[in-house]
Amino acid sequence: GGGGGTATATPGRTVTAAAGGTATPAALSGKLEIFSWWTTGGEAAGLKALYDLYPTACPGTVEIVNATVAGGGGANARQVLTTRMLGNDPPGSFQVHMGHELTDTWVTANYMEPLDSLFTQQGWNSVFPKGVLDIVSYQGKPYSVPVNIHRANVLWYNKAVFQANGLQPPTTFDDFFAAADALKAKGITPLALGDVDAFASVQLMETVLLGSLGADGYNGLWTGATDWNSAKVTDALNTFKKMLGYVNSDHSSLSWDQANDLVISGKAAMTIMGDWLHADNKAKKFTDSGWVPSPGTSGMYDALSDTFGLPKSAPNRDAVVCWLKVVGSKKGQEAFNPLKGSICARTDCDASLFDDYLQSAMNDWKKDTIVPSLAHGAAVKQGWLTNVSDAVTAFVADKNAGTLQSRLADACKSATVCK
Amino acid sequence: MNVGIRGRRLLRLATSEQAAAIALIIPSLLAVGVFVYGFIGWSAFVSVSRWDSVRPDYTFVGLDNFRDLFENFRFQIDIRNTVVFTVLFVVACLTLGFVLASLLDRRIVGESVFRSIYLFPMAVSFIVTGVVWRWLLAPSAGVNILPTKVGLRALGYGWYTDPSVTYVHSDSRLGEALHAAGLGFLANPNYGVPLAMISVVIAATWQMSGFVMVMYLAGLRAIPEELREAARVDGATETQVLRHISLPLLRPVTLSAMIILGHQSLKIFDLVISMSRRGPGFATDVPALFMFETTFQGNHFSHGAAISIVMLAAVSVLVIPYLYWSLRREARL
Amino acid sequence: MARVVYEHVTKRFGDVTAVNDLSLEIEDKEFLVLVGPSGCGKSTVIRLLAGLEPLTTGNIYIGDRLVNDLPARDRDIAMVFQSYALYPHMSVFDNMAFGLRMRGTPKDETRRRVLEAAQALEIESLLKRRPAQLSGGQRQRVALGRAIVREPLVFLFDEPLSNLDAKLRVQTRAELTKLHGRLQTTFIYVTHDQVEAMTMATRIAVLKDGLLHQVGTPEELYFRPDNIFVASFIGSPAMNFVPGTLTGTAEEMTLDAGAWHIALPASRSRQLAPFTNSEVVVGIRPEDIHDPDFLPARVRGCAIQARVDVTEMMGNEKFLHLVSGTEKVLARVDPRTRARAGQDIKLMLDIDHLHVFDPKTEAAIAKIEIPEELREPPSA
Amino acid sequence: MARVVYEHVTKRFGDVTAVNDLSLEIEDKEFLVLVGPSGCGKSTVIRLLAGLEPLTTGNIYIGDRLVNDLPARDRDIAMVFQSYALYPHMSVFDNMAFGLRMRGTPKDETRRRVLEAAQALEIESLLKRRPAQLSGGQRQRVALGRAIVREPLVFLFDEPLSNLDAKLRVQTRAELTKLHGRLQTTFIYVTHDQVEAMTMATRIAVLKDGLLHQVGTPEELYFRPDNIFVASFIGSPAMNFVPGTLTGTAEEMTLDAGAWHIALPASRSRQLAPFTNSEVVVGIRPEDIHDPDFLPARVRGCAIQARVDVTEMMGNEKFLHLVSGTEKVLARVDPRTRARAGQDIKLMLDIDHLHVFDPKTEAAIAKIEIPEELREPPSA
Amino acid sequence: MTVHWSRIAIYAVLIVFAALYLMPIYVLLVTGLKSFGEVRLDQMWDLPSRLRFDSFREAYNSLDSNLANSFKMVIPATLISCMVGSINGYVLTKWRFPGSNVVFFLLLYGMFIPYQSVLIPLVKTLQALHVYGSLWGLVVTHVIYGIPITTLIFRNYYANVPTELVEAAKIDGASIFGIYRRIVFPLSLPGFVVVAIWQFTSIWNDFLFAVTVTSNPAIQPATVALNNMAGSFIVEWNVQMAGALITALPTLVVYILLGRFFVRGLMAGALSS
Ligand SMILES: Nc1ncnc2c1ncn2[C@@H]1O[C@H](COP(=O)(O)OP(=O)(O)OP(=O)(O)O)[C@@H](O)[C@H]1O
Ligand SMILES: Nc1ncnc2c1ncn2[C@@H]1O[C@H](COP(=O)(O)OP(=O)(O)OP(=O)(O)O)[C@@H](O)[C@H]1O
Ligand SMILES: [Mg+2]
Ligand SMILES: [Mg+2]
Repeated sequence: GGGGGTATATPGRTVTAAAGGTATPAALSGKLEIFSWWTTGGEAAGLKALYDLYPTACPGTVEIVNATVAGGGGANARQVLTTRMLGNDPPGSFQVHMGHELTDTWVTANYMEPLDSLFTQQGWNSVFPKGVLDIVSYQGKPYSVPVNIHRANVLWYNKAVFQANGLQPPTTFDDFFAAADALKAKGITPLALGDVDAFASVQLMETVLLGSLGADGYNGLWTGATDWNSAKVTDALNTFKKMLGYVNSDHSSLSWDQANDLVISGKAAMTIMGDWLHADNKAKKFTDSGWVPSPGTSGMYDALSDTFGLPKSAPNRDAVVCWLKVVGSKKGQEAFNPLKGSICARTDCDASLFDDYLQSAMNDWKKDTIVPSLAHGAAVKQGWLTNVSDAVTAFVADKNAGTLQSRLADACKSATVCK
Repeated sequence: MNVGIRGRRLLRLATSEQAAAIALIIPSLLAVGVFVYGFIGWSAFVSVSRWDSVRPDYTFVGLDNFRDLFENFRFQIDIRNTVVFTVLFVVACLTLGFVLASLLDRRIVGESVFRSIYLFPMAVSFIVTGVVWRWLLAPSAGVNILPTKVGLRALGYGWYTDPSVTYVHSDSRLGEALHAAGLGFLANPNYGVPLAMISVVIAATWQMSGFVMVMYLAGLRAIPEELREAARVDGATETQVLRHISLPLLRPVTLSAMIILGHQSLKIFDLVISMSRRGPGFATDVPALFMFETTFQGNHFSHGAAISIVMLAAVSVLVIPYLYWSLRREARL
Repeated sequence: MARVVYEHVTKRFGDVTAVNDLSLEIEDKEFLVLVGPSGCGKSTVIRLLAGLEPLTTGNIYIGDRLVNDLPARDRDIAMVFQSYALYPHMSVFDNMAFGLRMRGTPKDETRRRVLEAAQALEIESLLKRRPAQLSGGQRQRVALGRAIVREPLVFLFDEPLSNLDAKLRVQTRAELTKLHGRLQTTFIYVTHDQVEAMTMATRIAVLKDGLLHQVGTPEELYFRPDNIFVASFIGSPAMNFVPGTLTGTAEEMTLDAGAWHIALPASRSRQLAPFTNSEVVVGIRPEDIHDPDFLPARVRGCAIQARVDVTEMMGNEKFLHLVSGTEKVLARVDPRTRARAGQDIKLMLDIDHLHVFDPKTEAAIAKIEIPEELREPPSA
Repeated sequence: MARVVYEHVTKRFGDVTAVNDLSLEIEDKEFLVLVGPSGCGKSTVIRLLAGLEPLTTGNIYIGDRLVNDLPARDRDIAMVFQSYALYPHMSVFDNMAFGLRMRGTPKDETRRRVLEAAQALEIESLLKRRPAQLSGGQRQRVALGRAIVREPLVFLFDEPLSNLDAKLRVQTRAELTKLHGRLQTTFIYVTHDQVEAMTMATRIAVLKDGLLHQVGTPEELYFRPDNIFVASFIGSPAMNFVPGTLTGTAEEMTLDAGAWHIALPASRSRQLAPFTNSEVVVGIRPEDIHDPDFLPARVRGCAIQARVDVTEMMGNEKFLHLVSGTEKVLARVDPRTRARAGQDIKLMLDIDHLHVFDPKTEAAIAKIEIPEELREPPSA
Repeated sequence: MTVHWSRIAIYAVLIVFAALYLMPIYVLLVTGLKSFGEVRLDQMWDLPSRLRFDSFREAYNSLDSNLANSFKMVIPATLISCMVGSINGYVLTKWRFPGSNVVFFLLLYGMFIPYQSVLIPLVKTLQALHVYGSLWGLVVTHVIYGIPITTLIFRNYYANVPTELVEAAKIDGASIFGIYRRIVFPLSLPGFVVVAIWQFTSIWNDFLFAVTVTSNPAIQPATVALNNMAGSFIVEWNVQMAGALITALPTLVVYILLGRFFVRGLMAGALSS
């Protein structure tokens, strides 16, 4: 039989290593496996920059194994990670989104070591914003080290197209629809969407929910404080529905970056996407891009963050702990983020290292209300997210807002948050 | 069961060379026993448990997971999709494979070249197939713009992005007839054909029809030429020969091909993942993908296991009668 | 209802010439049997007629119609294959009805004709079965039936009996002969079994390596073969051949063949005189070598010596495998013979049945007469 | 060098009893031929001996050794298969050497024995070829050679000649007989062809439906068959059977069979007297029905009337397919007969060769004598 | 010779279909030869402005060690698969025992399980066998999940090898192993070709097991590396397509070289039950 039931056993080989607790500055050796889905472009370059820092920060002969699995927006990676964790073969450290993707999946299931002593030792409790510390913590203890922050609620537009049509970037839904109608009349696709990966439409809905309900209302959705069946949610979903009336017809065949191509080429005017799109623009040498918070979300920062944690039975624990130090360090974050196209999770990074967009994001990061992203696992646990994502996928095709609302309400119920 | 008699028979065998024969096959049996039946058992076990996070939880919950599953709208769509895909894919492959084989069987110059061309897609992985056809059937590119190369208007097909489902509408003539016949429930998108699926069928057919063609070709070559000659002397035209002689005699090949294709289509995963994913409104979603996401994205392990058990049951319904039939037929010969 | 004419017909498969310049006229209502060893082109000859292979050169006529380019389905012939080629997925009835259906015969008539044929062949009770459920003999009848219902111009048979056991073969042979008498249609029948040829044919055509060697009645071929090949092919067990020399003159020729020294009687001497002092090949059929104790009265014998190598009892006759000098010779004698393996014995050759051939051309140089009793009136 | 004994041997395949309680002793150096129709269990009998099938019940001995559980490779037998079963990927030499190699025979000796056997079979020139490059007859010889080199205790043959053409078959038959004489080993030979059985066997065993029907010398089976099946199976063309009634007493019995009314001579009347007023089946071989014009001197004939249906000329004899009353009867007469198809003629039955059977048990109730001339001394 | 229109029509149909079947390869090739800037969906049919093999070079550079890994895994896995299937087929046809049909059925049924559902127990089992995370783990996995199809093919193939050969060898004194080694194995070439092609292709193309069993990029097979060339960020389609072609090359070569034998093997009975 396929013997389960032994998954909780802690393999003996890690016991001695665990005795070290906080790092003893002995020379490190062996292999250190870092698991992520960063395989190409800026993110791979950023990761490599972190690897390059490692030997100086952690003297020894550690060989870093760059275990990456791309594809499906991290879906493949998640499968491999899950299989390995369940098989008691965790990597040294792995990339995981802050929030429920970390806590509900791994922490509550008792797979992770708390990092409170490391945070204290490194003084990180003061350099990370409170909002972030809250999101990476479970029952008061932090469980992973955030390396970057992305913002999900950004509306990107083609400046030339807007100028040519005498339009202003919209900040409210009314502005948005007015502009959209104008563009549509000109034969320009108002809003580019590429949701071959379901997260894109979920993320679009999340920005609409945020813009309609406000930060508190939005946060309440994930705690049960906001009623999914309320009229406000109905309104928000209808807005979402209306918005979908302005997207390109082939959206389900495109990835988000292919959707961005439409904006770059001027066939479409806007797209609502996370700020990793900025790096895509840079790579495609598109400079005529403007950005504003998505409609109704000014002053709100819909955040997601990639973090690294310490699995309980991680091999070569000392090397992993040192890796986490690199990840959380100012040097590390300053090396990583400009390449990756994200801002530091730390608040003390040198702004001059970053480009104009990122600098503006850093500003917002300091003053805005931070809310967790739904689509990227920060707001809810994965089971819930899957149900939401299924409901949205169906909605994008059938446009039945009523069904969507009841399914979203059901999803909340089956996650045992709502009654 | 008469285990005693069996056991004694086996004991007697053990004295002969048969023992060596059985010993030779035991490693395979053990391996399959663990890797197939053990794992199926494990899945079955999980499918009736409460395991709903990454931490195993084997609390028995009966058939709750299955009930949840059959109430799940996505699973209902998936069942429809699988049926549609299987039917279209099998029919397309069989038709195309047979047509190509019967053409190639007519003493064609360059037969081996044609044969290689039709067969080679099988060498390509489903993933690559998916990527290429995702391009070829992209609404704003690929096949749609091919006519523009000769000065015609571009086609407007949505291919795999088309969310529409063709089904019998309740207010149509046929729909009313169905209602009248008490089959009104059939006039529902749940019993329709998602158009996007056709694109996936095209890609899959591209990949597998060559293989079917080769099977048919081998089958045609195995039909004694004399039968066809007899039919010709009897006054049959070439088409009649094909229709009345070759086709009926290829039934075993057809059945084998149907099983191979059928089980592939029930398990289809890579192609959909790399081509259209779940498609617009799950128009190209399939159970394997649903199971994969449920298990590894949603961490609903018990639900995932339940899906795989249902899939396995569906395959078994298809396959066990076939295996039984072919083993029986063999015994008769 | 049809004469069949082959006019300088040649068929090549790549380098192989399967049929070589064949000219042959087959009269209406004839039962022509094509014989020859395996691979000689027999099947090809009738397959050309059936339209299953295209001609390389030459012409074929059925009746008065040139059929060179006519597809098989329009030639109005029926063919019985060696393997029977029954459609395995159809019932016996459907097998027999297939040809009629393809020709759009009305249902009623199809039914009537199939039933009629089935009755004639005594296979009515099998009509619902599949070929796999039939015995060899039954299959053979169904194949026959399938041909008969069509009422074609010409029937072609490609070794239809070779898959039957000995007993059935004897029986079916007689039935085919009767069938031919009843249907009054042209039969062209291929076999490599000379017994079938001898027993059924009105005329036999002997083929070898694509070449027609002789055409004639069974008696002509048996008693007056044109050459060594025909002589050896017709008759079973086969004729013995011994190389020898002719000497002497006119009335008094002598034949020296190995250990044999044969003084020829006047009648044969006269016939062979022109070849005196030539090398020849002597042919003698096993049934023309007799045990002196059981010499039939009509036979003019000539004594030879031989050693018995093996004897084979056949019930009503006995085969003696003999060694005479360096030659191996088979004799077919009265079963009561006292000859035993290992003995040296005396045997009598039937001097009127000695065949003489030219060793180079292999052609007969002296044919014997067909015994008077066997010369049947032409339309017996 | 080995006797073979079957002791109450039964073999079942599921529901089918292929061999039914067979007891049979085969003496050392015998040439035993097993005959019977297809599916009667002949092959199974020798496959049991070869160890290719396990027994269901009973015992088999080779020499004095009980071999029931001995694997095939330890039984020291050789077998020639109908399909020859030559290893297609090995040269002729390797085919022949395989058995010796498997038994670890030294290289030199293997080579010597293969060459010897090849020489004896005249296939030395083929040793390097693959089976696919051989003709049917050559393959047959190689299969034989493969058996011979092994010098086994017993040779088994499963229809080894059935894939050869008629001419080769006659020739190989004689060679097998000689081979048996030379090797002085036990031969067990399976065939469904009674001619092979008659010509080669020292004894014949007739099987039907898994049951042994009769064992005896060829003459015994031909002249004194135990029952209708053996009578019909041995001899070709097969014996004619006509149902009839015996009447009369002691010296003056009469046999009424269909249109025949036969007064039996005293010798036979005495023999049949106990069965007066019984239904019987009369058997008469085709060669025992004569044209009165060519009646051999030794034959005591008895006249009957019949209509000639079909005649078949066989060269040195003629088959007459007759209808006498309602019975179909075949006669094998002198070729000079004047009988023609359609005529009513008179024929003579050899009254000393009438076989009489019980219609219920099918057993012979009056056997005829083997003609004195054919009774060979036991060790001829 | 007269021109037969029907023959011309047949060739026309065959050629049209050939073109359709080659269309995707054309796209792969053309895109692979383009530069990144030229790769646009709406220009996919156009030929590259000039021939450049940069993408191929780049793809090859990032794939070469993985291609080697693939070979290191596929070749032993295919060979072992062939042997296992061959032995199973041999036993199940030539040494049948009571229940051998049931055994065959049990082996065959494994073909039908959805592999996604066995990943978790698979990893645990491979760990217990101490082959998890290595190419040998993949070899073991592929060999075992290949047992159904290889056994099926060989069983069908051997059903057409005359049993008399085996019997003759038995009588000639060969043992079960001797018969296999000297008689059956040398006659198995067509079966081996079919199985080898089948297994080579499916093992080579496998992604799911590869990514699950091997996590160290140094030992991952090419399919995983190819997948990793498409990050979550920008997809360089030209390189991606070039990589896809390079990755597909070995299987294409196998098909083109052995395609003839494949058909012959199928005709010899493999896969026709
Ligand atoms: N389709 C073909 N292609 C190539 N060669 C052929 C073909 N058909 C027949 N032949 C060759 O033509 C010659 C005559 O063949 P054919 O079948 O007519 O002989 P046959 O007398 O009927 O022999 P058999 O008694 O074996 O049936 C042979 O050498 C054969 O190999
Ligand atoms: N392996 C088997 N499984 C089942 N039945 C078998 C098997 N072998 C033989 N039989 C059956 O046993 C009976 C005897 O078969 P066997 O092969 O001995 O006959 P045979 O006399 O050799 O026939 P033939 O002349 O056709 O070779 C037949 O009814 C046959 O169907
Ligand atoms: Mg022929
Ligand atoms: Mg047999």
